[in-house]
Amino acid sequence: MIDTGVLYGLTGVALAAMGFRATLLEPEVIRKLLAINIMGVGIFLLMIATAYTGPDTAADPVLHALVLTGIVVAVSATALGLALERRRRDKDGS
Amino acid sequence: MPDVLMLACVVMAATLVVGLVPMVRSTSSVERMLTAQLLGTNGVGLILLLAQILDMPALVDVALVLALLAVIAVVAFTRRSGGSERA
Amino acid sequence: MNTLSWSFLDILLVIALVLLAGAALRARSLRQSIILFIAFGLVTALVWARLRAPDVALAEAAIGAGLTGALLLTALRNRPSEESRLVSNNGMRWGGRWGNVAITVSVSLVALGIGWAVLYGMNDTQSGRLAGQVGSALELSGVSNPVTAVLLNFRAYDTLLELAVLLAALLGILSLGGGRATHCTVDPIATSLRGWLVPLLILTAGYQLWVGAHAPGGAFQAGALLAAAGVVQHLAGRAHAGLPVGAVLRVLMVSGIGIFMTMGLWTFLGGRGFLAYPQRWAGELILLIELFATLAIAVTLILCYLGSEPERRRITPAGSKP
Amino acid sequence: MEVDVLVLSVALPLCGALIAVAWPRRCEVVGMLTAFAVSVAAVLTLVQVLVVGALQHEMGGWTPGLGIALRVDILSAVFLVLVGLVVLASSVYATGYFGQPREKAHFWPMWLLLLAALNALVLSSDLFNVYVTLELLGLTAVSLAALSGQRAAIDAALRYLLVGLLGSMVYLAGVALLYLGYGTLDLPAIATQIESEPIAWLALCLMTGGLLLKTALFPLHFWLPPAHANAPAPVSAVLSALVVKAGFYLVMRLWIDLFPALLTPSTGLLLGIPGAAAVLWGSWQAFKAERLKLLAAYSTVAQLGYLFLGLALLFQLAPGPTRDVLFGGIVLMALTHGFAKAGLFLAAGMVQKRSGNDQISNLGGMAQRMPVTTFTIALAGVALIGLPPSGAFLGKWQLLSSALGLGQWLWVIVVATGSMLAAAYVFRVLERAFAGSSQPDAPVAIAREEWPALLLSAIAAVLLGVGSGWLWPLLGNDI
Repeated sequence: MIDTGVLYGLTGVALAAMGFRATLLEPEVIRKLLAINIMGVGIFLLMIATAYTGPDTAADPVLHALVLTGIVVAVSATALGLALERRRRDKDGS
Repeated sequence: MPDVLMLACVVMAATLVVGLVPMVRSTSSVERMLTAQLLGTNGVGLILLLAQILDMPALVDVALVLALLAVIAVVAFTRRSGGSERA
Repeated sequence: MNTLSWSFLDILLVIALVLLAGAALRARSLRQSIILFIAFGLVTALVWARLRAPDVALAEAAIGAGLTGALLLTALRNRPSEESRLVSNNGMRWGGRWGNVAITVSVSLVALGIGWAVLYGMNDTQSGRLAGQVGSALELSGVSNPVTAVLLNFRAYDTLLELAVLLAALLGILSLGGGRATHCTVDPIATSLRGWLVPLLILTAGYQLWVGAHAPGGAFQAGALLAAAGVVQHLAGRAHAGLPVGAVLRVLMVSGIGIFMTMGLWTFLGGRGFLAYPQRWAGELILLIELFATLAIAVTLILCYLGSEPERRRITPAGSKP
Repeated sequence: MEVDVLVLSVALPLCGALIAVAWPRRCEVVGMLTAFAVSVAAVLTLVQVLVVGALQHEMGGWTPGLGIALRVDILSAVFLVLVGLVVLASSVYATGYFGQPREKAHFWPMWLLLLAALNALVLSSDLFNVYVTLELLGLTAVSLAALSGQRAAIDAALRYLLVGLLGSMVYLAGVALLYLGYGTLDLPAIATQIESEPIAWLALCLMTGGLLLKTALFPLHFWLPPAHANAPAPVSAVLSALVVKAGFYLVMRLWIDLFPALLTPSTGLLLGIPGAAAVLWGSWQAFKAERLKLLAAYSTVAQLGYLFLGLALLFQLAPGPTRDVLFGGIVLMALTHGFAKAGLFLAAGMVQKRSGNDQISNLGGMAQRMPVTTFTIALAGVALIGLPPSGAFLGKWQLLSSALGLGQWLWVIVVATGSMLAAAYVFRVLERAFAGSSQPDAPVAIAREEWPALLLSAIAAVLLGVGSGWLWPLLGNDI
């Protein structure tokens, strides 16, 4: 059988790689932000998969807490990025 | 009994993946948004099943929050594409 | 039978994740990208639930499926037409044609390397040890939900800095100016929803805050729900989104870090060390901190959405020109 | 009652930031008081470390691992003092630079948060906590860089944000791998377990790569010049002097304290070769720059190169007195550059403000109009070139003697070329400044803005060189 932790961990790595590549190559700023978020989800997935110990046992709460912190940080950064992008467009428009 | 739930879970996940196909391929935004909402409902159901199978009542809260907040995305979406915005 | 079903479920979820991520990065228009990203957030929440991370699932449901979606969708406001083709922003494309190939190849190689390490590392994972420490120290923490114990007691310093990050982003956004706080059109759907959705959101937020001490939930999830209530208010034509103005608002913005610092300095000057709560009161103090953190997070997220501070005078919403 | 002053380095600026947000009308006073108090706390921390040795404060009273510990040794204490003094001087300067209440209300809270982030980063010894401080640092730095609101500044800030986010995400991936492999986040606890295995190697690559992106090591420097050159002057000063150096500090910490088990003499070349390229490329670009602030920004790219080049040599030396002396030299160079570059950016800000732009071709007659500023630029130039008696002279001397001792001539050529180019770009500015002007003006003197810059440059060019004797043995004992 497939080991759940490994499966999700590898998926996390794949998502992170997709996000990283797109962040570099994507020309559009909002999509760059999406890509960074996807990369973040990939890394979080790796962490949560590490925490997972089986369907009947409690997972590692430290990693869960770290991911929660990471999610807040990611939202903050995304909001700032969107505001900068909006300001940039305002400048262009005027 | 858990086996039945588990089976239901897999079936719902399968419909979720099948539902993705029109979502990824369709060209109209409205259609995509509607499919996304359908996925939302599907997801809420899936989480409720998981709550039973994993014996984690906390997941019911997740389903509640998901259901409540999915509304906001729809409102935000319709607002932007409905043509009411001329600012 | 059961393990087989789990494997099926896992594979289906993984397919959904990768498919949506790829589609979101590839979709022809930005709007489609964003919708696909919202769906991606939803599946992510499912995955967190499946991996027994209910606290994370709650946060993802509130943020990924709700607020980030609203933030991103409203960011499209200034785009010319709905299905507009992507405009390439000059200067933001890094690497040329060969850069493209080189980056793809090197990223794939690194990813393969990491994947290999994960494959072998996951089997003899060491992560249990810290979880064991949390388990044995849990009863000293004042709460019984281990994730809350880590966030607000063992690693409270991280959470303090995290609130600072949120504040920093908000200050940055406010300093840029020109948000959408001042102009605001009434949305009929939002107006009809407001009557029941807002109270329900506030109620759920209160519940999450309270339940966080012994079950999944807590300040951040509650704050995100309150913020969602604010966003609905704004969509329904309330320019203030239910926020106070002026000094009260500014105090609310910093109240989360403020209570943390008060607590920290109090224990520090009392000779106990920074943020070392007296054990007898730990539960109550954590709830107090969470209460203010919830308010601060909610206010901050709403302001991030609005993009500027609401002004003192009332703006008449309906049909008026922005 | 024993008070651990190191906590104050983080707590004071955070408190200051809160008060500045809540009470915008008094934010400048709050900001100045906080900056002063933080400098005092930094100096006290250094004194305490000198007296009793390395200190540790366990946050919340939990053992490190379960909880988070702040640690300070002589290296971090020295960086704390650098941060404190540069920020204090720039704060004094900023009181004159920002005129409108609106500007002030936006500037001071973010400025204090940036200070908190820098100190928290220097003191942290928990790998995930470092990630949070990196993000705090990144977001405050981006917001401050965009403060002028001009199109170029917004563009540069956006790119800065994206690069910074990418860097910290890559770093976080490394942290996730280390936790997977070793089950803890406490730096010393991991250091004792680490051995040469794939997971450790990958973590090393990811964490270093992410940090190098944030430190703008060549060829990852592309975002730095526009961001630093378009920010308000006090912000540029701190970005160039401290924020990129925070990344360097972390790389140094990781390579020396966390991953020594992995490092072979040749591993250092991974840092050294880009470092050498940065020295040459950055210096050349600085020489060609049309604007004073752009010159200063490219010079930062080059100066960072020396530091990484130094690290490459460091890892080739066996532990012992030679290595300790070189380590001292690297730290001394980092400090010198910090003070000198801050002084130079502040001076450039004054030039820009007085004459409306900072084109180097327009500098004619500056020596008569702004004698103090010209002197500041000259002193900073002395430190950037590495002439005696600056701290950089001693640092470069150690670099050269180590390279010669190892018989590696290539590094010597790089350092010599870089220094010659530095001399060329500094003299290009000074030559314009002393050239006559068509309209001789009366000298202007604004003490509030001129003296902080002069002081910073003087520290770099004179004090660090003359007074470095005591620093050396202390730093040596540390590693």
